[in-house]
Order: sequence, then structure tokens, then C-alpha cells
Amino acid sequence: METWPLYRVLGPEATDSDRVPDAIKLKIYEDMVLLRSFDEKTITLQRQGRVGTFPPSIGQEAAEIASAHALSKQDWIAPSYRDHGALYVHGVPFENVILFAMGKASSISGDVRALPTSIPIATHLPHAVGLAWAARQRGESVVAMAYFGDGGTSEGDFHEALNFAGVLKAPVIFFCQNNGWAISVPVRLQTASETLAQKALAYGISGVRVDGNDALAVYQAVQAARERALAGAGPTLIEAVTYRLGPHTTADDPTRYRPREELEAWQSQDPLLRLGQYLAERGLLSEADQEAMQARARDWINQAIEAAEATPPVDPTAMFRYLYSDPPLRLRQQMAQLQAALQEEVP
Amino acid sequence: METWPLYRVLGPEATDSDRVPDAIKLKIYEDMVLLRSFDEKTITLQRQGRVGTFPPSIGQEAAEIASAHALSKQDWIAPSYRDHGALYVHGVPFENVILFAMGKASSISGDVRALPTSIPIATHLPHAVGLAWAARQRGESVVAMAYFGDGGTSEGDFHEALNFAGVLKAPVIFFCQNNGWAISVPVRLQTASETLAQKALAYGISGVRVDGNDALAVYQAVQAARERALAGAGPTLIEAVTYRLGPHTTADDPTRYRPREELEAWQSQDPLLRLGQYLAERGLLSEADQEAMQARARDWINQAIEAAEATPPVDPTAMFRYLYSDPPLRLRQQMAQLQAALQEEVP
Amino acid sequence: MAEINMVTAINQTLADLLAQDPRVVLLGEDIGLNGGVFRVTEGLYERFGRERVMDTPLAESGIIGAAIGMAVGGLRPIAEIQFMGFLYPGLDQLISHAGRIRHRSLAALTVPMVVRIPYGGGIRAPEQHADSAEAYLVHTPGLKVVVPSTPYDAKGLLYAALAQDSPVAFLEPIRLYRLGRMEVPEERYQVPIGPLRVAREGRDLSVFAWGAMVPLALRCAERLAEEGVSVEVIDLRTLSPLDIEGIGASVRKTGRAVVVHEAPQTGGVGAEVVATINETAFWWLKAPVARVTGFDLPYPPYAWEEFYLPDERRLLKAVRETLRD
Amino acid sequence: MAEINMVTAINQTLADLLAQDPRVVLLGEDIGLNGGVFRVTEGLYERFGRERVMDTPLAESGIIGAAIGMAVGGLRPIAEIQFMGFLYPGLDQLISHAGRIRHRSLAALTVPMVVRIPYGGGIRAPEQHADSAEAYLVHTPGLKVVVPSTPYDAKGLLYAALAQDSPVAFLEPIRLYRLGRMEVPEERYQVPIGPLRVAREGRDLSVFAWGAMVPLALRCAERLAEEGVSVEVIDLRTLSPLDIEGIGASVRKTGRAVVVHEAPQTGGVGAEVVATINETAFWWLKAPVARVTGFDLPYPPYAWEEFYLPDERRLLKAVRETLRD
Ligand SMILES: Cc1ncc(C[n+]2csc(CCOP(=O)(O)OP(=O)(O)O)c2C)c(N)n1
Ligand SMILES: Cc1ncc(C[n+]2csc(CCOP(=O)(O)OP(=O)(O)O)c2C)c(N)n1
Ligand SMILES: [Mg+2]
Ligand SMILES: [Mg+2]
Repeated sequence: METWPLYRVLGPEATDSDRVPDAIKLKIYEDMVLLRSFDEKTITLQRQGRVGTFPPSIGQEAAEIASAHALSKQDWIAPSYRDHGALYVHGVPFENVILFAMGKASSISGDVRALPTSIPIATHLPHAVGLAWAARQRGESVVAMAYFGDGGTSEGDFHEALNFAGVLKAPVIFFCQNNGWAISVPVRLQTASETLAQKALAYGISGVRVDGNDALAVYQAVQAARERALAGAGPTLIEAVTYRLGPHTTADDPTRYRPREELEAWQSQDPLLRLGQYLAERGLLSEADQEAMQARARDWINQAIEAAEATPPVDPTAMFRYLYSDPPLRLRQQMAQLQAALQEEVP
Repeated sequence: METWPLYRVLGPEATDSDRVPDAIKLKIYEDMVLLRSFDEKTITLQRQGRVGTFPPSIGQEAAEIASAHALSKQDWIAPSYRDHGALYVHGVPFENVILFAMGKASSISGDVRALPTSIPIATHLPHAVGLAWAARQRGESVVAMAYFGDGGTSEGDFHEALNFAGVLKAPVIFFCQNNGWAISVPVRLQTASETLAQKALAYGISGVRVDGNDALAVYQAVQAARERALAGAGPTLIEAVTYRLGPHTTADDPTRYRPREELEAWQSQDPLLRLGQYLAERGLLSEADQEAMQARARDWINQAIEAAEATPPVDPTAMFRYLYSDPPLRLRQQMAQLQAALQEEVP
Repeated sequence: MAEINMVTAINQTLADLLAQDPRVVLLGEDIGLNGGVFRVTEGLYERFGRERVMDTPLAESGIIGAAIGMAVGGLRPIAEIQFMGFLYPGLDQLISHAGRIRHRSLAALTVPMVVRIPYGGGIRAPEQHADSAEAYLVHTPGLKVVVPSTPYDAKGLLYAALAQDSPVAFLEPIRLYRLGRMEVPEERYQVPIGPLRVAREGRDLSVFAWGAMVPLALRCAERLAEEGVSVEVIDLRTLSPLDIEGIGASVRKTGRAVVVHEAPQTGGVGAEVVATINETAFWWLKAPVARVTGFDLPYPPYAWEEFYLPDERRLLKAVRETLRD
Repeated sequence: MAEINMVTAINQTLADLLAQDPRVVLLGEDIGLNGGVFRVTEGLYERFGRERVMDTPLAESGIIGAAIGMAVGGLRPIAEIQFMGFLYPGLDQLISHAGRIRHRSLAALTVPMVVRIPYGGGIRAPEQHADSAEAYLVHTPGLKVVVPSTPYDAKGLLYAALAQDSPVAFLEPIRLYRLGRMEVPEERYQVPIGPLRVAREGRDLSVFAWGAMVPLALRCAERLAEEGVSVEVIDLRTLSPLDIEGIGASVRKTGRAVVVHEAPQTGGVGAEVVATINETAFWWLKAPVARVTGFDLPYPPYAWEEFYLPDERRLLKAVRETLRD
């Protein structure tokens, strides 16, 4: 069998050379810092009851941020629940992410080319195929990229989507963040296949395995997949090998299932450390720059939180507004019933 | 990538040696003759309106019959709609197959270890995994084998089943008859993967590609997979490369979509011809034997048809008998309503 | 105007939709060269090519899921599910996504797609080829569900379905595909989604039906007319959203009602019709509403299907009993 | 007898089932070391090992499908679906197979399995974690569907479910998991599948509820009692098969009824309850039966959930209006 090399740019075991422009490197780093701050802050907000259940991406910032930077704003993304980082890069402000975590808003806003966050695992992969196909039919030179996890590779929809994409040679990228765990289930109980990238063979499509904690390698892998797709060479499955350093969500307690040594080994591979060190070594980022960046991130995030929390409480009947452009009679009656009930005194 | 050789025993391009005992070879041949006669006869019955829609397996007799002969009667099989041949070998009499085609019976009968025919494609593959697992848990030294087609490999359930089986190392065999077509859809529009056998790589399980018109190669492939499974080495995906020489079902007209030359090329690979010639060359079967066998087959089948047609019309209320051991009140009321309605004059 | 059957009506409409709007694409199993197992897409592949009339891999969730992506991405996909009994692997895509993306995105995105689904029994088909699963769809918010019972409505509802910005399940009664011909205008027209159709006016009792049950109800009404009973036959035609006002109006007039459908009784759409009558016409009701339905069993092997499906015997009996009360 | 909550009641029952019967196996996502996302299977993996308490790959159709095979093959699988909103990819296995294999094999094979499914809203969860999809199951022949609303019933219904030779969907109201404790006998007992439970006797009106709606109905009944109104609260407890006689008996006594459920109204199980009342108690009805339900929308983001779910305001209003008629 073909072996599946792990593409890596950062560090002594690099297998690929660095082709990322410095300005982009810096921007990626800055956004990674921002995402880390955001996640840490939001975990605190959740503990304080100010937002609902929240899935942080701590440890996965390189995969989240660099992948999205390799796309054009005209490309479509189909995110999963952990991909507010990618949504942010693609154009959804963090304020919206907080509103979403407060249960007040959609996960997308504005005219960003993104599907709203898909909660049921892997079910959005076929959508990415359809989006890619639609773009191609309409003559747009764009790709669609779906974000999902290692657990997602077990679902039937993963299979159907990749198989469709292979047959159609659709310009789609399947970006799998193998973060080692699907809640409490380790990858070796998820599949007996040695790597996730090799699953591409089942569909006659390209499969790539990349160090997911190496922002530059991730950027280059997505860029290459995008170019292949646009050149008509079809879809790519990218396995970004990374690690979730935090809990699955704020409702999860990973100490129940996860060996401490494993966690510690991965902490030393923190993607922020690795890119930060690289930028420092190359003189692209001083310690002072880093501190300023972190301070700026904290400020931004505090502002976003303030803005989100300043929004008024939801209008109870607003939920009736979105399902149809022409709500049927019964739905209008139901809205009226709610309005009438809200007039009653609270029992 | 690993290449996927086509295992073959019969003919000048053999890649494997013959290890099948002569008695078994003859029995396989005899059953193949029987199945061919049965299918030809049943197509006629369908044209005469004596049975419903029927899916013949003409051209696939080697795959159907030899695969089932490689199993023990204690093994479980999970068949698809085209697998009356395998069901017959495993213990379901042809009379029952006719009753089933007449819409009067289940596809299984007696205490044969088989699931009833699964009509929705690939949905029975997870059942085979569960059956295999149950057998293992109960300490039985048996395997489960699922029958399905090339089209079935596109369904999510194919993926979920093979992935489960890989993780569990369940003693299960996925026997895929790649007969070139899923109704009118050729394999190259079904998947971009070069072979179906290579899909095994996605699940870390064994994958084998065998000449499905070569009864001896099929027998040996299933036997080997069975031994691996019982030795604890886990599941195998077998791709039996064959061809459907007839219509998808009696309701189908393959001339609408299928190139004549393709059909003719495969007709020369008729599995009956190939095994018959081999047996004749080795002096195991004379021309007279063959004729006697065919005559016997026709007699058997005519008897089976007579027996099936001699069964009385169904009792209308019998359909209420099987869903529950304790039918609920409403169902009993519905049965009473039917009985009452049947008393009314026909309008 | 030519007299055509429902297969031809749908085929012509699909051809016209493909011709008029480059965003329209068809996808499904065997809809290409083969023209669909019921020949509904016959000739379209030859005329519009493989990029517009796409044979897909055998994967219902993939078909519906890809169609959702296409719809969000600006196309107008018309997916075919070969038989309703094979919709189930694709239900998740309808429930979790087709019906929710508009809501989930607070109307930033829409999912204008149609899923064509041949359904229903009476053609001696193998198992699971005769299911009537409309109740699952009707209970799913965000979907619209229509069922034509005539070639005219098939054409008009299909144009209307394509004009929605909601996903529409378009159910095609297999038994009616080639059963009757009628004159169908050659030009484009829409049959609005929502309003029911009074297939026959009557005073004494309302029969609510859809799909292949409509001609059955009409036959019974004719028969009863000979006995001096005036039955109103309502072809619901849209199952979601239900025409709750129209249902109430008919029963407020007649005071009695029977619902007939092929699906199993418990939790079928008939229950919703009864509940709707209870809510809109309770004070006018002179007798309990009767349900004549498939039994609470999986669709049986075909030797039993004549006993499983509602027929004239059972419908007439229910109508007479409801009139007696 | 110790006072325990529903999570503990189910956990203890599962432990006892595993201990008493080697054929019992548990399978699902995160049910092993993690003890399930609601801790319902806590400690079972440690005690019974990986072959009896199996963490599966993330694949609902695979989970239910494998369980079907296990059941036919002689085990007694208890599968867990993590949240009801993730049942949809596995619906096909329930509809096409779990519910049909007995019928399809003319009773040669049985499928004795249980699918445990946490469901319902009110816990500020992310999207699709609060669905109530019981109507899909109730319309599916061959399945039984139960919903405990107390720790006592949870235990007794689970023992009863394991004793069936039919597949049983065992719905667990998330909101009640830890809401109330009660004394639960330590020994084995069955709560029979089928009969409803009169949770509170009354004369003036019957409220039909299940799951988390039962305590709501009881609170309203108490409140109304203060006003001199006597409300009967029925915990349906088994949704399939419905206790049609019990439903009729209650309404024949009270003459008025309200059904309350979390799922969307149209095509919900409430419609079937109304239709059943229409069939069993029509002549006793003094007013139309009211439905208080989730709205015909996907479950909304959680800032809206207090408005989406039936609450005391809406239920009291419906009861009072029904009494007024
Ligand atoms: C269809 C479906 N089943 C179950 C769940 C519950 N669930 C949420 S996240 C999760 C694990 C996902 O793991 P993975 O795909 O590796 O993504 P990660 O959370 O690690 O990013 C599960 C089981 C779900 N959301 N959808
Ligand atoms: C889930 C599902 N979708 C669609 C069908 C309709 N159908 C019946 S057979 C068939 C083609 C199957 O092809 P393949 O798997 O290659 O098996 P073959 O018929 O060639 O033996 C289709 C689409 C079905 N039975 N089940
Ligand atoms: Mg993961
Ligand atoms: Mg085939």
C-alpha cells in the first residue's frame, strides 16, 4: 500500500518547504492568537452562564485558521460546530459567534459564503458537493470546503459525499481535522484504517495527510487542493492531524477518558508556540509584537462581548419569521396564540 | 498503490491453483445448471402473469452458487433480492422461491440461517456485522456473509457496516457481485475508484478481487475469507467481477442502456460454459451427464412450480399474524374490520 | 390540447423547465439513458445532456444532500427518489437540513428544490416498492408536500413547486401514472400549493383523499349518488401546508366526514385531518369522522395487497356507517 | 427503598440486566469509559467490559443496523442514540428493518432490541439536541414506543422492554433525568407496555401528556384544583401501541380533553390522540379537543425555547378555553 507521508513545514522534521508569503503568515498567526483568546474567554462566559454550551478549538488553531486563509472569499465553506475560527476568517465577526453561543443568532451573518454550522455530524458533506457542483455549473471558479472531524469519517454521509464528489470530479475539499477524539472515542475505535487520508482511495480521489498543528503546512495543503480542484482534477480529502487540547465542549470532562500523558505530549506541539517560534526565529515577530497582538485580541474580544450582550432580548415571535417566505395559516395562528398567551399573567 | 490482482482458477490466465475437491465442483456445477434453468423458467412464468417482478441471476451463477457452497450451514447469510441462488444452496427450496415471487411467502423458510431478502440496497450489511458479532459473543464458530451488488457500495450503510466490522474485527464477509451495472448505471458512474476491492483499505480490512464467473476461484476466495474470519483476522470485502447477462428484473429493458458488444463479450465468459468445459476436459462430466443434469433440473423445477401453484390462495387476514406476538387492540380491530368488509358484496 | 397521462404531463413539464431555466438540473438513480424506471424522464438526457440530467450513484442521502447544496448554491435541483420506500436513508437530509436551513440561517439562505417521489401501492411490486410515507414529511417543518391526482394538477403543481423558495416533496401516485388521460393545456400554468380541490361537490358527507385514493373516492361517490346520497370528494392535493380552512368549510357544510389513505392508520395524515376537523368544524359534526386506511402493518407481500389497500367495499361501508350515525 | 432520579433508575436497571442475562449488550457513542453524555451508563463499562458495553463508531444507521443483526442472532442489544435529533440517519434501519423483519420472515425471526433515545427540550442545548421525533416512530409499524416520566416507570418500562420480542424505542425525557427523585423498589418489576397511567384523577377534563409534559400537566391540574376545576392527567407512557381504550374511557368520563406535547403540532402524536378520541368518545365530547404543542417550526435557538415549548401559560389557557365551550 501507498504510505501516507505527513506533510510538515515547521520544525526539524519538515518534509515540505515553506512557500507562504510573510504577510499571510503574520495574519494567520494573529488570527490564531485571536481565536485562542476568544475560546478561553468564551469558556469563562459559559461558566458564568452568559453563553450556552460551547465547543472550543484550543489546540486546533492552525488547522482552523490556516485552512480558511487558503481560500478565496468567493469559495463556499460548510462548517461543523467547532469551526467558528474558520467562519471568522471567512467573514463572520466574533460578535456574531457570541450571539450564536447565546442562542440568539444564526452561526452565519452577512453575505459570507458559508452554510450555517451543521450540528449533525458529517451531514453537511453532501452539501459541499452540491455547492461545488453548482458553482461549476454556473461557471464560477470557486471551490467548496467542508470542515469535519475524525468521528465524522464513520458516518454514511461522509462516504456518500466523497463518492459523489469522485464521480462528479467536483471542485470540493474535504477538510478533516483528526484531533484524536470524537468526544470520548479515540480514533483507533473509530476506524481500523491506519490513516484517515487513505480513505480517499475508496473514491478514486486525492488524499493528503498534513501536520495539522503546522499552520504553514495546512495552508499549503489546502492551497494545493484548491488549485487541483480548480484545474478540474477533482476533490481532495485532507487529513489534518491535530489534537483537541481542551474539552469536547464546555459540557464535557475529558479527564474521564483521556490519558494525561497524551495531553501533555500534545501540549508541547501547541500550534501557537510552533508558529510563534518560527516567526520569532525569522525575525518576523518580536516579543513586543506578540504582546501587542495578544492585548489587541483581548480588547477586540471584550468589545465583541460587550456588543453582543448589549443586544436586546429576542422578540418571542421572531422565530416565526424565518421558516417560510409565505407562512401558512396554521403557523400564523400559532404565532397569534403565542402572542395571546404572552398577554396572560405568568402563573 | 497496491494493485488488485484478479484471482482466477479457470482458463489460460489462471493466477491461482485449483484446490476444490471434485465432488464439490460437480455439486456446484449441478446447482448452477439448476439456477439457470430456474431463472429461465421463472422469466417465462412472469411473462404469463403467474409470478410478479423477478430478478434473474443469469450470468452470475458462479458467484451465487460457489460462494454459498463455501459456507457451512451454520453460517448466516444476508441476501439481496437477486440471491435466491445462494438461498437455495443454503437451504431454501425453489418451491419457496416461487411462492415468494408469487407474493405469497417469505423469501426464507424452515430454519435456514438466513435473513429474508433485503430489498433496500446495502441496508442489510450492518445486520451481517451484528449477526457475526452475536455468533462470536455466543462462542459459535461461524461467519456471516452479506450479498450485494456494485451499486450497493455507494450507500452509506455499506460504509458504516464495513467500518464497524473493521473496528470489531467481526467474522463477516462482504460479498459484492460487481455485475457491471446497477440497473442502468454502469460502475464507472457509480464510483471513481478503480476497483471495488480497494475500498477495503478505507476500513483496514482485507480486500480481494476475484473472477466472479470462475466458480472455483469464487469458492476458494470465500473459503479463504471464512478461514481468516474464524481465525480472528477480521472481515473481508470480496469483489466478484461478473456480469448480469439478463435484465435487471423482468420489468427492465437493458437494450435501452447497454451496449450490445459488451453483452456479447461477456456471453463468451458464461460461467456455466467455463466450468462445464473444465469438468469435461478433466473427464469429470460427460456430455450425457450434462444432458441428464439439465433434464433433472427441468423436472425438479416443474415439480416445484406445480407444488407452488397448488397452494391455496392466501387467507386475507393472515397478514395480521406476523408483526407482533401480541397484536394490539387496534390491529385486532382492523382485522375485524377487514373480515366484516369481506362479507359485503363486491360493489 | 392533447389528452395525456400523468407520466407524459410530468415529462413535458420537466422538459420545459429544463429548457426555460438553465438553473434547473435533474438528479437521481437511472433517470438518464434509462429515462427513469417509470420513464418519467424519458428523452431528457438525450436532449439536455449529462450535466443537466444526472445519473447519480446509488445513495439517497447523497442525492438529497447534494441537491440541498445545489439549491443553496443557486441551482434549482429536481431530485428523484426511485420509490418512496427508498426515501428513508435520505430522510435525515430532509429533516435536518432541507427543512431547516432557511430557519437556521434566519432566512439568509434558501433551499429551493423539489424531490420527486413515486409512491403508493396497487401494482404488485416487490416489497418496499409500495410504501406511502407522507406522514413523515408532513410532520417535518419547513417542507411542503404535494400530491397530484390528475395529469392537469401534476403539471400545474410541478410548475408551482419549482417557483417556491422552500423545498417541496412532490409525490407521484404510481398507480395513476398511466391510468387516465385528460386534456392538459400546453402552456405553463401553476396549480397553487396550499388550496385543496373540490373534486366533486356534495352535501351529505365529505370524503378527504389524495393520490390514488381520489379516483376511488369518486367511484364511491358516484355509486352513492345512485342511492341518493350526495358525497363531496375533496382532493387535498397539498398535504403540507394543509388547507385547514378548506377542510373546515367542507365539513361545516356536510357535517360528516371520512378520510381515506393508503398509509397505516396510526399517526397517518388522516389523524391530522381528523384533528383539523375537530378544530375547525367540531360544532357542525353529526358523527365521528371515520378513517379508511392501510392497516397498521408494513405493506404486505402482493398476494395480500388487495386486502391491505382501501377499496370500494371498505370505503362504502365507512361512508354508510358515518351517514347512519 | 432509596430515593433516586431517572438517570440512576435507568443505570441500575441496565446494570442488573447486564448482570442477569449474558445476551444483553449495550452499544452506542460514548457509552463506555465516558459513561454516556448524560452518565446513564456510568460505571457499566468498568464493570462489564468492552464486549458488553461497546463504544461504537459515530454512525447511527450502523448502530441500529448492527443491533438488529445482534438481536436476530440471539443477543439482546440495547442501543443508545445520543440525542433524538441524531436518530434521523438511523431511521431507515428502524423503518425498513427493525419494524419489518418479523413480518417479512412471517415470524420466523424476531428482533428483540431496545433503542434508548434521550429526547426533548428545555435544557438550553445547541441546535438539534432538543428534538421530539416520536411521531415518526409511532407511525412506523412493528415498533413499540415507550416514554417514562418517572424513575419508577423508567425502571419498570425498561424491564418490560427487554422482555419483548419486538423492537422497542425507549424515549428518555432529558429534562426529567435529574429533576425529581422518588422511591423505587430495588427488586425487578415490569411496568406493562400498553396501558396508560392515570397520573391524577379528575372529572372535568382530561389532559393527555407524556415525558416532560407530565409534570407540567400536573402543575396545571393542581393550580386549577385551587379554582375548583378537576383535571384528570393521563401519562400515556406507551405511545405505540396507544391505549385507545384507556384514552376513550377517560374522555367518556370527563367529556373534554387537551393534548400536550413538545413536538410540532401538525402530524404530531397529538393528532392521533385527537383522532382516537373522535373514534372512542365522540358522543361524549362537550367541546373540541385542544392541542398545546411545539409550533410547526424546527426547534429554535435556545433564546426562544421558553416560548417554543408548551408552558403553564399556554396549557392553562387551553384548558380554560376548553372548559368554557
Ligand atoms: C449524527 C450525530 N450523531 C451524534 C452527534 C453527537 N456528537 C456531537 S460531537 C460528537 C463527536 C464528534 O467527533 P469528531 O467528528 O471527531 O469531531 P470533533 O468534535 O472532535 O471536532 C458526537 C458524537 C452529532 N452531533 N451528530
Ligand atoms: C435504498 C434503495 N434505493 C434504490 C433501490 C432501487 N433499486 C433496486 S435494484 C437497484 C440497482 C442495484 O444495483 P446493484 O447494487 O449493482 O445490484 P444488482 O441489481 O446489479 O444485483 C436500484 C437502484 C433500492 N432497492 N434500494
Ligand atoms: Mg475529533
Ligand atoms: Mg450491479
